[in-house]
Amino acid sequence: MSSDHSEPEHTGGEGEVGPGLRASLEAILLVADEPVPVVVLAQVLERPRNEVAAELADLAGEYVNEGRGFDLREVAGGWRFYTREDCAPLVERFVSDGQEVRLTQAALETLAVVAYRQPVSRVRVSAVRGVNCDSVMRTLVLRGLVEEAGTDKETSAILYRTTTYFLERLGLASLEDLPELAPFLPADIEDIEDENARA
Amino acid sequence: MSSDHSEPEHTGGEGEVGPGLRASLEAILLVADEPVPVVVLAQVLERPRNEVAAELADLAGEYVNEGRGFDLREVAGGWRFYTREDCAPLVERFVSDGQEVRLTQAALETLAVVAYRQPVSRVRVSAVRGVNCDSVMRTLVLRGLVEEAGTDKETSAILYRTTTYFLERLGLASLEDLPELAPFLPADIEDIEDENARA
Amino acid sequence: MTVSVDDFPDGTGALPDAAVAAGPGARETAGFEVHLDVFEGPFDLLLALIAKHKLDITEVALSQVTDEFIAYLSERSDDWDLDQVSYFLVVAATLLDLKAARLLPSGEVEDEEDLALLEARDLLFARLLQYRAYKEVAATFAARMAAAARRFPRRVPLEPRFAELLPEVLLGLGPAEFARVAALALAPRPLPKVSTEHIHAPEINLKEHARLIAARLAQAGRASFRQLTAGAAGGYEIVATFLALLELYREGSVSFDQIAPLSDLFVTWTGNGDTSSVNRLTESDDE
Repeated sequence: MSSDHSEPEHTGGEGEVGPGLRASLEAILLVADEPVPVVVLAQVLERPRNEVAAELADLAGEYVNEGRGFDLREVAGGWRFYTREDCAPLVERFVSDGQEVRLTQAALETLAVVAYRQPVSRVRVSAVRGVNCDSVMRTLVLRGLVEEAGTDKETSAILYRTTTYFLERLGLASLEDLPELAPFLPADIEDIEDENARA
Repeated sequence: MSSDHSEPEHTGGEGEVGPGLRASLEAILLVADEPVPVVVLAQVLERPRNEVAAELADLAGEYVNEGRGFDLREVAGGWRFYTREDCAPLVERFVSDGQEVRLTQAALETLAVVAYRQPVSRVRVSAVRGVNCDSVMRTLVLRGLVEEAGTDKETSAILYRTTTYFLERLGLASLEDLPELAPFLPADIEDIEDENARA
Repeated sequence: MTVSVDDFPDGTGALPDAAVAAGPGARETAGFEVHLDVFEGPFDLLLALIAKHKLDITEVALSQVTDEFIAYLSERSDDWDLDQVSYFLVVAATLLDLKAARLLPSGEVEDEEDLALLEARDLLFARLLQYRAYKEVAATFAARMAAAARRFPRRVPLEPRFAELLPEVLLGLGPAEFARVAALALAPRPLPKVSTEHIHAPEINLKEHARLIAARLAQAGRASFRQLTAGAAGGYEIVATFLALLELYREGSVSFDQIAPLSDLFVTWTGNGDTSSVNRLTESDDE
């Protein structure tokens, strides 16, 4: 997609052709959960690498000049948003002041499936639960309850397992101490529904 | 604690008193993984709530005016960074997570009844919809849109309510922002439902 | 008198409420129009008119509406909209109840039973309206979700220097409860089933019912509709029988004959169809 021909799918009627390079970079980096290499950004945006690199450097400088609370830094071969250094004490206070986080039912179920089926891919967990679990899995990783455990040899999907922190939170010494499932498995599906209703 | 005395934990030695309110808000919201209520921000920053709220609104307006790729929005009771709407096609290309699955008509209707009648039992929701909603309700719980909220004192049926994630999915600041139910709904509908629920 | 959409200049002006009521439902039933003596237009508008007392339910030939709906679906045998079908079934069953209540003498209330019937009728009205209100708002939910999905929230792991400061996660349950959650999550889920359980009738499985009817006919060779529906548990089962027969007819598995209008309708098994579309009738949207 080159930016110089008109693109009918964009709505802006004032000669706009969608978000500019700068806004596009900001949007992508906002959701990136690890440093993004220039080459990846150039691919997604279909722009030359040097143009993207120059724009990133410009943006980073702009944030510093404007005294923003975040800046863009190139770390480990990629670009990422970081909090500004002198905001660190406030950020620390914010992070440590947070209240204990209670997991949602959806997160708890996903965690349970991972615990008893590990190592397991997101696709399999989603299949077991019948709903997409990508965002819940991400939360569990963020909370340190679940971590990546290599990739599946056949599908090369990322596998997940529970962490030692998970065991701590459940008060268990090791995974072997997880209770057997058998006594909790209902005889048939009707019973499951009933238990759901009672639970 | 008032904000006019000097705060020793700030590092800047050149007569600076640390980052301003604006930069502090940006830094904190950058690390937040869920909407942050104004009251929490006010606490961490030790500033009056209305001052924080005004600054957030200013900041949000500024991002829009500058045509940034992100903006600040108040959703589900708090503030959070979001990508700008017209960057969606690019961000979708970049984000690897599966897209949120569209809900079926049955699920949407059940969700609507729960949203307006919460906390509410499955029997009552079924009565409104005229069809059994057990499996749909389970799907909504699995998707994290609905959660259990105790039991009815009289019937001891499980009650359900919508979650914060529901507000996020709808882009609502709070339940009060739910659209009005159709005005032609008869006034005595509550009684009808009660009769249904008891039947 | 025939009411039709064309009678209202822009389809909305003359009947704002009805038009509003027709709005969201029209999303699924957009294509389905009924052509009756008393009304021609979208199915949803028909409902709105009945709800607003602009049209008398007793004048609406529900069997004809059902006929048209089956024909409408048959034209689209490749892209069934199951939501639309279940919506139609729910509404049709409600209308049937409503009509039954209406057809009973209601001039004088003689005993408790009559009174109960009258109340039931009002209840049905209110329920229909209420259901439509939620249906309407459900459509705005879908729109809002679609709009909100175009914005992505920031949700990334903390910079390592802050990560260890995170507060504890509260699991809020012990190992045994955790195992119970796992057992429930890992147990095979019940197969999705079509939500045919109308509030007034015990649940009826359309597929099973269609097979049952086919089996009965195959054995008996010929039976009247009256015989086939004798002992039906409720209006809903009669509707199910009717739907099953129409589907069998479409496949060429049965033929109909009727000596005179309003006399018994006889069904004869011709048995040369396959039952694949009866099977299709019954797949579920209940997920």
